[in-house]
Amino acid sequence: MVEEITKGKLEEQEFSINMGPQHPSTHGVLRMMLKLKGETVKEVKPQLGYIHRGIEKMCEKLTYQQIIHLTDRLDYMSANILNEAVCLTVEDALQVEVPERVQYIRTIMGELNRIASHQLWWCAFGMDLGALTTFFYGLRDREKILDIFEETIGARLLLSYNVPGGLMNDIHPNFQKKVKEFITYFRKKLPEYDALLTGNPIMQQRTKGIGMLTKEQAIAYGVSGPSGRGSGFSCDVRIHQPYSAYSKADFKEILYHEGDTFARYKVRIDEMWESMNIIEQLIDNIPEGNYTAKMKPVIKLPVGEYYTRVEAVRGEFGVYIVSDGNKTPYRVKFRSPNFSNLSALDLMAREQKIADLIAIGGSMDYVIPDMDR
Amino acid sequence: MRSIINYLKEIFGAVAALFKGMRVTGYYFFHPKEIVTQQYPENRATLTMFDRFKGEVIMPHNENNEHKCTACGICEMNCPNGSIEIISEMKVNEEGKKKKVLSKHIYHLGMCTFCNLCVKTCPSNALAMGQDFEHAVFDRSKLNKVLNKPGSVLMKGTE
Amino acid sequence: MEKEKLKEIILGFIPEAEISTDTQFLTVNVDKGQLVKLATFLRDSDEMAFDYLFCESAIDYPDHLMMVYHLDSTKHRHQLVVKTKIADRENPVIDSVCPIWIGADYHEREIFDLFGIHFTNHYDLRKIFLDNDWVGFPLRKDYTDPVNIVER
Amino acid sequence: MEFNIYDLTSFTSSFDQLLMENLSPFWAVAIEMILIGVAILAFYAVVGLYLVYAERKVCAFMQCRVGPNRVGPYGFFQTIADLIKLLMKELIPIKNADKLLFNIAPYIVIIASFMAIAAIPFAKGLHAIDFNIGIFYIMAVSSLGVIGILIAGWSSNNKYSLIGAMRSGAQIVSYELSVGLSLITIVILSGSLQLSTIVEGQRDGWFLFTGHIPALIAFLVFLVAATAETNRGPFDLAEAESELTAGFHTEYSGIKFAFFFLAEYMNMFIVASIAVTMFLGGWMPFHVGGWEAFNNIMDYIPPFFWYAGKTAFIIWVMMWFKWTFPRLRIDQLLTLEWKYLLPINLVNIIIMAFVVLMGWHF
Repeated sequence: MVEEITKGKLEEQEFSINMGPQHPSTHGVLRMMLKLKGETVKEVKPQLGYIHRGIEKMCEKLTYQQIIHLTDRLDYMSANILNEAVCLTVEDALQVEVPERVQYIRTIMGELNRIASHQLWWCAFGMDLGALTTFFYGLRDREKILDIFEETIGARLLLSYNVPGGLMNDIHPNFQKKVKEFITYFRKKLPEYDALLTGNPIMQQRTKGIGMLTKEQAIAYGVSGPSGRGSGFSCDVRIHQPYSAYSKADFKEILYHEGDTFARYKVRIDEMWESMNIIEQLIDNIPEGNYTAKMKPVIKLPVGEYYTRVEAVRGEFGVYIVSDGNKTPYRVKFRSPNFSNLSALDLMAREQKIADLIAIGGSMDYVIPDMDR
Repeated sequence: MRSIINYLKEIFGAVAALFKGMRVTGYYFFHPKEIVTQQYPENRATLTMFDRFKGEVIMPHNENNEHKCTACGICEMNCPNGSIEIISEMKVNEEGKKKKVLSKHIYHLGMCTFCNLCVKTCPSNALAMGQDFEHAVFDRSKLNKVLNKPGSVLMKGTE
Repeated sequence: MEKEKLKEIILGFIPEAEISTDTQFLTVNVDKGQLVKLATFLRDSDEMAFDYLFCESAIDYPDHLMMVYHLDSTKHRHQLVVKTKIADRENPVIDSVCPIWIGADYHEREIFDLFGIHFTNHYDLRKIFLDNDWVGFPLRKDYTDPVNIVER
Repeated sequence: MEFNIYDLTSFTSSFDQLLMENLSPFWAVAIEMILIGVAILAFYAVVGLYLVYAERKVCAFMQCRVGPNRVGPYGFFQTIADLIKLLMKELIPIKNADKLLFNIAPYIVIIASFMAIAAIPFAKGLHAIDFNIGIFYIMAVSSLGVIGILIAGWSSNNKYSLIGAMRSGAQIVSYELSVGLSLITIVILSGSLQLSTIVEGQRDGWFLFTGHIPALIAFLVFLVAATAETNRGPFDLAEAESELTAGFHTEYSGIKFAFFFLAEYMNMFIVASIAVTMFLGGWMPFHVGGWEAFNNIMDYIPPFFWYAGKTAFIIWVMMWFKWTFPRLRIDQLLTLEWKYLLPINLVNIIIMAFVVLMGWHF
């Protein structure tokens, strides 16, 4: 050994390290095999499958109404939007016209869900950077949304509120009042987020210029949602292919062109403002009417293939249903945004420090069940 | 010289921004009224869940110990997880007709995902969602519940 | 771009492609030998510019496997579905589109894992979800697992 | 101005004389050492435990929470319960770990912080050893702890631990410089390395105020560097929970972990004490020149309370840092030291030397 050192034979070596599946900042059971040289990350190999439940296989045995509750368990942070995606697919296939009231409520619920998810992302992102207080402020504000959900839907996280043709039940009489209260409350609290984290020079140094992803790379890797929009990839399905009541609201797509961690951060913060705008425009105009369209108790889709794209919180979510005319689908494929987003992690994290890898992972906002399905 | 000024500016800007963040946490430190923690086991008496809260599936009974379940099995069919089992028997009623009568409505709470489909699809509104959320037990078998109370019968007029 | 016009251009490039326009997206059925050729054309030609592969899936039919590629163009905002049949269910092999759309990487690994379709030219074809010693391909219709799958 | 009412010198010296008269010098010193050792040990345990409690309460209030409130009134005995739990926990032996180093590391860390406490003047006369190079001694001893951290990281046979330990090494080596230089600024002002002299020199005004701007800058730099040196707050890279799970003490359990934990809080206490002694007048009451009545009232508060109050304030500020800021990255940490704190410090020393030379301080 000593001779080797003195002769200079002992070269610097890369060493590999396992991050996860039990690690505080992999946000679940993601395992990353890292190759490090000192503190510098040379390679990231994500290993998936720790909560692979075979949801696509399970869906082949369930009726369309029953699939809904499984989509909750994909990206649990945007459960409502995922439910909506399946419902839209079924409604498209059957060519059912859902009442306008349903469309409005679905959109509002979806946007509330988006805010709630971004709040949790903000907490977790702060934690990833080491600012532990953010976690509690974010959760405190998220609680208000969860209370709104609980009052109307009865669940807080796994909502299962949409059913093919409409909604599980009508909104609670207090719903509109509470949503408006929440928006006035959160408009006051959101600047606090900026004061605590966004403006912090340590945070800015940690995120600016870190984890670069160009627009071309984002498109090639299929990185969509806020992560893609941070790179200037205009991929908001709500704008390009409006569904539900998004065409009735006036809002803009948040685009940042830097492509670094800070840009992705800013996109999400701005999206919270924009989501509040959408809700404010719609909340007073919910039309009267039925909360569900007339549907047969047994839903059989005509033979064919149906694809729906919606904008889930973390990116574009797609439902691909192949039907053979039975009451259960022949094949269901969920295009989950996180799965595609994860594939770009290796590209972004190379030649960065370990701490940056955590920041990048936080800014991509991974939800592991969504990847594993 | 300019670089020195920029250097100093940078430092003062950073310190000012840091202080802005400290003001937020400092504010909450001196305002204990902003505390949002719920003292859970202590506030049991005042803690009420929302009416629609999906805590568990229950079968409401009226004061005469009657329920509305006709043992049709639709909830069992609609449950995606197989958490409902219905055991029924054929009985002859007063009019001399043979009829399906519920003997046991077994509900596996441990398998339930609270998707609300059983409540929604029940043709006679026999099921409802209860607001109880304290389900922890020491033995898994205790999560298997029989929803109809012993001795209960079908409510008159329910088909 | 209109479906008809897209159809014309694709037929001009690969005359034997079957194209149906009455579906949600324009659907192109090509032979698996021509897939990479078509894909390269779709990505690189200025009129098509399909640079965003947003979904890649496989379907198991009783007598064949089907690969489905959902494409989007961020330039023209039109969509296209490319389908390829793999007749051999025992030993399915198809060319990878990973060199064309790098985002296909994980999707193809997933399909390799769950359908057993082998992709040539894929740079890192490993199982993604299941253990390395897992037997069978769970998303195929003939997959049986008496332990983990409970039929009702 | 006289404030002999709380002077403990006469008490301690008479006790010393009593022992000296009745016993041989060897035994007298031995008994004194044992008594002081026991006193410091008890003090250490109590302060360490209650700093943990204080931290948990402070962070809870900053985060809109209640904090520990189950064990005793306001959760006052929570940390004692925790200590009992840690004492009873299994010490997990690590496979392929270097047994000797692995076991010795927590002791090195905790001994280093013990030794530093001996030289801190808590009140007039309440001072275990009054070295003539007191500040130098504290600096030297308190930086020994990093050896323990390095050993812990190395011997754990865990890559996360190793990274954490190496980070800690780099960090403390650089920040030691800033701590030293900012203290030297005050040494220039006071003209002494002896802690009792330094405190005595602040009788008419704390150095933070008498030393003009250079003292203020030195104080701020010291605060930042001291936070870094204790591996706390935004500088907790050695532990870096979100990156390295727990850094250098990942593999430690039970009481060995408690040693690291306690040492961290005691180090915080020690640096706060140094800051108080050097900048805020130690146990000296707050005096305003000319306000006799006010000064007299201030004198009636015992010096130990002055000392404890000021230390608590500094500790609270450090906690405030920790619960507000995100963590720095290792290269930024070193940039902050070498590009910002060190040049500022060097310029500051020159300014201070000039101020003292010209006699511009109060």
